[in-house]
Amino acid sequence: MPRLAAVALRRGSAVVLFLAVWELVPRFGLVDRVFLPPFSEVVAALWGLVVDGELAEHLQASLLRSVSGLVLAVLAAIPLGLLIGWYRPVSDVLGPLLELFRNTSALALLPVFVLLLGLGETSKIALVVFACTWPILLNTISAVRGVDPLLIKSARSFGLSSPALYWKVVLPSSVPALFTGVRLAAAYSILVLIAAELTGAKAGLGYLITAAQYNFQIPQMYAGILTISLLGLALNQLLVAVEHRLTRWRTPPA
Amino acid sequence: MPRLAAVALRRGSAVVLFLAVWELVPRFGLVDRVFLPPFSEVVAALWGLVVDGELAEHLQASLLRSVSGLVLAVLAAIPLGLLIGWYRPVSDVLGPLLELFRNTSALALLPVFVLLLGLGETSKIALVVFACTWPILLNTISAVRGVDPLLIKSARSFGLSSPALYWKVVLPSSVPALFTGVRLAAAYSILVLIAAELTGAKAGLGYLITAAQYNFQIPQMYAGILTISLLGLALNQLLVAVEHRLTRWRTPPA
Amino acid sequence: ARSPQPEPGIVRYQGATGDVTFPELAADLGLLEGVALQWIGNTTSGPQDIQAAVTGDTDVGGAFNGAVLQLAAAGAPITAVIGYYGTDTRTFGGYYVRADSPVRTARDLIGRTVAVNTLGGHYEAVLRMYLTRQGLTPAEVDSVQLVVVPPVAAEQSLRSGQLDVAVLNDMYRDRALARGGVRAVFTDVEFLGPFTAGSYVMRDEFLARNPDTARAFVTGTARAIAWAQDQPREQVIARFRDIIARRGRNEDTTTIEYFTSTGVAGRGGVIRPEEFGTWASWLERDGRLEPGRVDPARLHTNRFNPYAPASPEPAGTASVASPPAGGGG
Amino acid sequence: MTSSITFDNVSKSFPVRAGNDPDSAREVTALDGIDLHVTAGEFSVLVGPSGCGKSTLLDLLAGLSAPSSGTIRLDGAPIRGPGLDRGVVFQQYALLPWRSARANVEFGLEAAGLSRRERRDRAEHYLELVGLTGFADRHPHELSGGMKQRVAIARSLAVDPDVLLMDEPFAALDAQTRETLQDELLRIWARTGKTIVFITHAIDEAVFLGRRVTVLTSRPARIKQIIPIELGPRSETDDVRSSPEFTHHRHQVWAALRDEVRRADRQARGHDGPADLHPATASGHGSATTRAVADVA
Amino acid sequence: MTSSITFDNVSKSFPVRAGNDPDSAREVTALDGIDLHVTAGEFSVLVGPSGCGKSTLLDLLAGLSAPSSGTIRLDGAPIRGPGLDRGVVFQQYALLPWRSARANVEFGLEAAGLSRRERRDRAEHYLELVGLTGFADRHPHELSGGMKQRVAIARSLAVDPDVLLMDEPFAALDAQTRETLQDELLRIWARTGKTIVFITHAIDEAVFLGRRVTVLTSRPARIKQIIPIELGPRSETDDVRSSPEFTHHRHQVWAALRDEVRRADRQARGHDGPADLHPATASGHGSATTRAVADVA
Ligand SMILES: Nc1ncnc2c1ncn2[C@@H]1O[C@H](COP(=O)(O)OP(=O)(O)OP(=O)(O)O)[C@@H](O)[C@H]1O
Ligand SMILES: Nc1ncnc2c1ncn2[C@@H]1O[C@H](COP(=O)(O)OP(=O)(O)OP(=O)(O)O)[C@@H](O)[C@H]1O
Ligand SMILES: [Mg+2]
Ligand SMILES: [Mg+2]
Repeated sequence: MPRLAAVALRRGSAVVLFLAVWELVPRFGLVDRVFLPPFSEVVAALWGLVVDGELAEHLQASLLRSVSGLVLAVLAAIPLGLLIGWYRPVSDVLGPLLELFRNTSALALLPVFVLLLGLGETSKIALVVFACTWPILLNTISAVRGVDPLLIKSARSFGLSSPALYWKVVLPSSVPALFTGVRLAAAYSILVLIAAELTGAKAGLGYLITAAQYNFQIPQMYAGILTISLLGLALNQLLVAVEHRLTRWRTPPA
Repeated sequence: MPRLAAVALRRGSAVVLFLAVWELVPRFGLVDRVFLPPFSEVVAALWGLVVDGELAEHLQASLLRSVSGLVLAVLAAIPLGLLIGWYRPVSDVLGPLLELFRNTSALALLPVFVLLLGLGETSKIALVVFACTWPILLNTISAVRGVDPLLIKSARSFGLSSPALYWKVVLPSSVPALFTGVRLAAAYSILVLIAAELTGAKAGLGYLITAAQYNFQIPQMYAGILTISLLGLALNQLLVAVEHRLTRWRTPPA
Repeated sequence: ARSPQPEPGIVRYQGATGDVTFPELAADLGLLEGVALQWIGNTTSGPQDIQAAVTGDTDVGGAFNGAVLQLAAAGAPITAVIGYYGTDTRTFGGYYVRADSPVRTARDLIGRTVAVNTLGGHYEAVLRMYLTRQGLTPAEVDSVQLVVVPPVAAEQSLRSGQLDVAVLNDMYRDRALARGGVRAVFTDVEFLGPFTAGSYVMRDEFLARNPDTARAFVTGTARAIAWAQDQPREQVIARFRDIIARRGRNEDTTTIEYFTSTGVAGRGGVIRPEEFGTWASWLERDGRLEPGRVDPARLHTNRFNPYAPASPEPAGTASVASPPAGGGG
Repeated sequence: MTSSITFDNVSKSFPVRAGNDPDSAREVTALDGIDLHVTAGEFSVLVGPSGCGKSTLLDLLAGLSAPSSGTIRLDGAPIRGPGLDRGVVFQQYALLPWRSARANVEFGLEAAGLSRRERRDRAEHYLELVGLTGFADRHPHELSGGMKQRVAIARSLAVDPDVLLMDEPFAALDAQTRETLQDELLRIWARTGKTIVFITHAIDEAVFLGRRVTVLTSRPARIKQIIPIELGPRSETDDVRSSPEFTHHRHQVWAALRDEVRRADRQARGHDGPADLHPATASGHGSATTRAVADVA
Repeated sequence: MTSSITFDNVSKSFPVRAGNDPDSAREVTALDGIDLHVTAGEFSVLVGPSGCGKSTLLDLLAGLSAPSSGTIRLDGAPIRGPGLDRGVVFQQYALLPWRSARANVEFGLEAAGLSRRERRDRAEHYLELVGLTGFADRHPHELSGGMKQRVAIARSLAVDPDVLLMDEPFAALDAQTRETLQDELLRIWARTGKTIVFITHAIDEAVFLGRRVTVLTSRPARIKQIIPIELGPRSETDDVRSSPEFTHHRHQVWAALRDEVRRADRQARGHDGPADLHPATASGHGSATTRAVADVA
């Protein structure tokens, strides 16, 4: 156990150091305390938000948008990617269009989504879906293309039907690359959500940050930012865990 | 030549179809023309912006921010990543902190950058640098870790000094993975730039879009969005070309 | 024209953080008979707010009248129903510079950076009009750069030298002046006199289908404006503070303490034709409005406003009778 | 059951695109007029220089591609596609990395439509046959090369094919493991009596395993010589490979192959022609995969 | 110049961490009390079962790691680290994929501090020596396995080492290419007179190449037997491998190795012990790289 504690300490030391710097720099007046309050004040503000239930409300609103957008993108992009990846002519034709969409900044489209879909949840979730779709789609396509041709040859030699081949060889082979896309998408979902929540929202972490900023409640603003970081971290860790479960065969047991 | 034209046609067909739909859907009144003008009107607006030099001005402002941010991030993150990747204890200690930063949405930090660095170019470029740093840093670290140990062993067997080993083996080996990071970063640079240009900007494509939106010049807004897509596409193609030049050894000549 | 179906009696709107809008005040005073307000979020921009009304996210939105004209010119079917903000000697916005700034006249503003709260809004239009009237050429006017800066950050940015000029109004102005070291180049009220600058607009389609709701909404809002125009300042602030506390949106009440007046020129927010006409002719001259594209007279109506001189006739004729408010300059 | 195989004047060419010009499509002939008969239950070995067309021949036999001309018959019936009457074992194992050894063996049985229960029993049985009892739950990455190839052999045997097709199955293994597996393969052949077509580069392996060794010419592959091998029973304890008969047959095959290897070498070095496509495309595969990931991220 | 090598009671162990518990650190002994002498100019071959410690021995000789006890001397002087007096050729070529064949050969010369001009001349010369004139500008992916290994050999020879250390250099090649390269290696050895330490699994290769074949025991590697080979001159046109002397030596090595291979097999299968770490870590490497990319993107 003491060894484990030592490992935890070593691994956490940089984070602790960073937080210490954050605490001390404003205290020693190296930056304006008004604009960068010490970490302890931010924690206090965070605690306040937790206690009065406000944080839970914003977190829930954001999480709902980001997760439902991500899930919709996964549901749409993975099957589509599997299809496009498999039929080369399809991907040849669609390729340039996908490239164009992929390179279209989701945030630039925010006004369009608002104009066409309104200010409500629809446009926010649609924005998340848009941002999440491309990394998933393109990683899925390349995952399918990257399936070891020998595995396919071998499966065909057993007389497997095309759907069975797809289900038993192509899909499981693609899982790792596909997860890369999903994790990338998860990061995007949070990134664009913040922007989407700047307008027309009455709850959400993006809203919290903007509202706190406009009300000059700077510690609350930092508390919101911290929450978003932790949310992103948690979402990523969750996906890593799921990925490890699904791809345990890739890693040696030890 | 006719064959080449056929290929171009096939590859472009999806894009052409998409633009045709864009042209016709508002013309047939399937969506409100005010909010989604036909493509031709957008092109006309774009042309107007080109002719009066306005587009060039915005493009230049955005490009300057995004490219300088990207370049700064590359200059900072690649050497740092090479270092961290090489010294495992360093990366063990820094890992958790880097994870935290990587999962902190750059847009959530926008107000912080504005508060601490002001409204000018500094905060905008800093935001781009922040967003670009993590993908480059993390890809560089994993690139260094992924260097074939046999190559290192072989180089050491020739008695190469550590700096020479680094320069001649580790760095060239890392180029492909490193470029993955740079291309990801380029996409981020444009994404966050749009958000950064919403406040405190007097030029830039993000500014153009917002200004057009708030002045209800909807075709101009779409023209701005289109320009951003094309900018993203061009930046990506450029990096792909550079990458191909640098990693020509990976691809068969034909 | 009575709609065949019963009206739902709901009006969706966007609020402003730390502020109480007149419809909200009306609801609180119990003046919105049979109308329920539905808050869908906050906005920091008039143009964005009226755009939301057009896209159907809200049923009412308020913005600077010039923005209303431009949105209408873009083809949006809307009508302004009541004025809701403006300037007077107590409520106004100024274009502030640091005390040691060389900027003193319009000419000094050439090539300078000016911070506004939103693009396409009141202060942008007033500034351009001011510069033009002071004899600057269109190119010189264009050389003045507008920057969107959240009001909270504007003063700080001005003091730290990142901006040449910051537009400050109400609370932000008072706070900055209290700290000293800034001075106004000009203010909108000096330049244009007291006038109502912005209106609430509703979609024509909404007005056609929900005439009773619209009437009740406008009537209640008009009465709330009149109430605020009549009551002593402390009374209004107390009421605002109370509303903010009760609605539990976790807002800061500092802003509200700086309330001085409604700024609305016409009693109960009655719209005068020149409040649109002035801007229409100015925007046409500035090349931002196609001449004849919108008829400013048809763009607004006072027909739902109980304070309008009694007349069921089209809005234009109704308002001709009202005395000019000394705006227009 | 077991089957005879007949190649009747079989040829196979591939279209090859040289350079970027789409008009310059050419053809590479891999097989040219192959006539070959493998009797039921025979252990037949094919040797030939690198890139001559051996894998192409096996693909045709497996039904994974169709000949450009000629016919291949299995017990008199022309081959129309892949089928469970033939099992293929590849050099690179081709195991599904996410499945355990058992589940890999069950893989072919799923296509055959067996019940869960039957699949499991059969898998156990064939894993035992290849000497992997107790390794059923390991994943490929937890197995050595030799073990992986055993799993692949068990998988092919499990569907009880009439013919076993093996494309350099032991080439990636080290010398000792290879010899062990050769012994085991002979033992399995003796027990099951399958018809086996076995491709190899290694002369020793060909002589040790085959009852007949067919030597192919360099590309396009034609049949150069068919060498019957008479060694008597191979036993594990004896060093058959050091016997004079072995040495004799070894020399026979060596001599037949020598000129072809030289010719293939000249082909490969002489001009920047099709033969050189080989290494480029082979190593190109790995990098293409890597690149795909990069393209997307 | 050429050098003699002396192993004096050399042992090497590695710390191994079993499972997640950091307290359970154990040791794996790879080499145990090796005493060996290689005379200057000798072609010495080492054979031993898989995982017995051959590569470990070569690493010590190359100076890439240090023995746990005992000393290794090169011409009497203890080895202190890597040096240009020894050249290493690995099974997997270890060429820098972004450099042309010429630039790869120049690689070692850069450490030696030669001028640009000299490097180029030397590279040309050694590429010619290994029969790759005209291939200098190709990149590794454009070369076949055999060509790649020739480049690697040229690279090691170019720095003109006293000793050439080769770790299963031909194991990844097909049988014919392997035999060709064996012939060439003997030719080069004859021309340069280097001391060569050559590791292999393949008995034929050991007998064909070595003037002495040292058989190692299964892990921990000890010296089991040293077999002198007397075959007379090998010629390319003759099939030496089919000669009775060859067969005799082949059998000698086979017999010495047989028991060790069996023992190693038992080690590997018997318990989930260290021997099984081998395949896991081997295949683990590739996936770790892939994962790293995924972690980041
Ligand atoms: N699908 C294909 N398209 C084009 N050419 C092909 C194709 N498959 C094989 N070839 C060519 O046909 C020839 C024979 O290939 P094949 O793989 O059958 O040779 P091989 O004898 O199995 O070689 P090796 O010994 O390397 O396994 C080669 O020149 C190869 O380049
Ligand atoms: N760095 C290391 N750390 C721990 N154990 C090691 C290390 N290197 C080698 N070993 C162990 O030492 C033993 C001998 O390894 P070595 O690579 O020398 O064997 P080898 O004879 O070259 O095997 P092969 O025939 O597979 O090439 C193996 O059990 C291996 O697991
Ligand atoms: Mg083959
Ligand atoms: Mg080894």
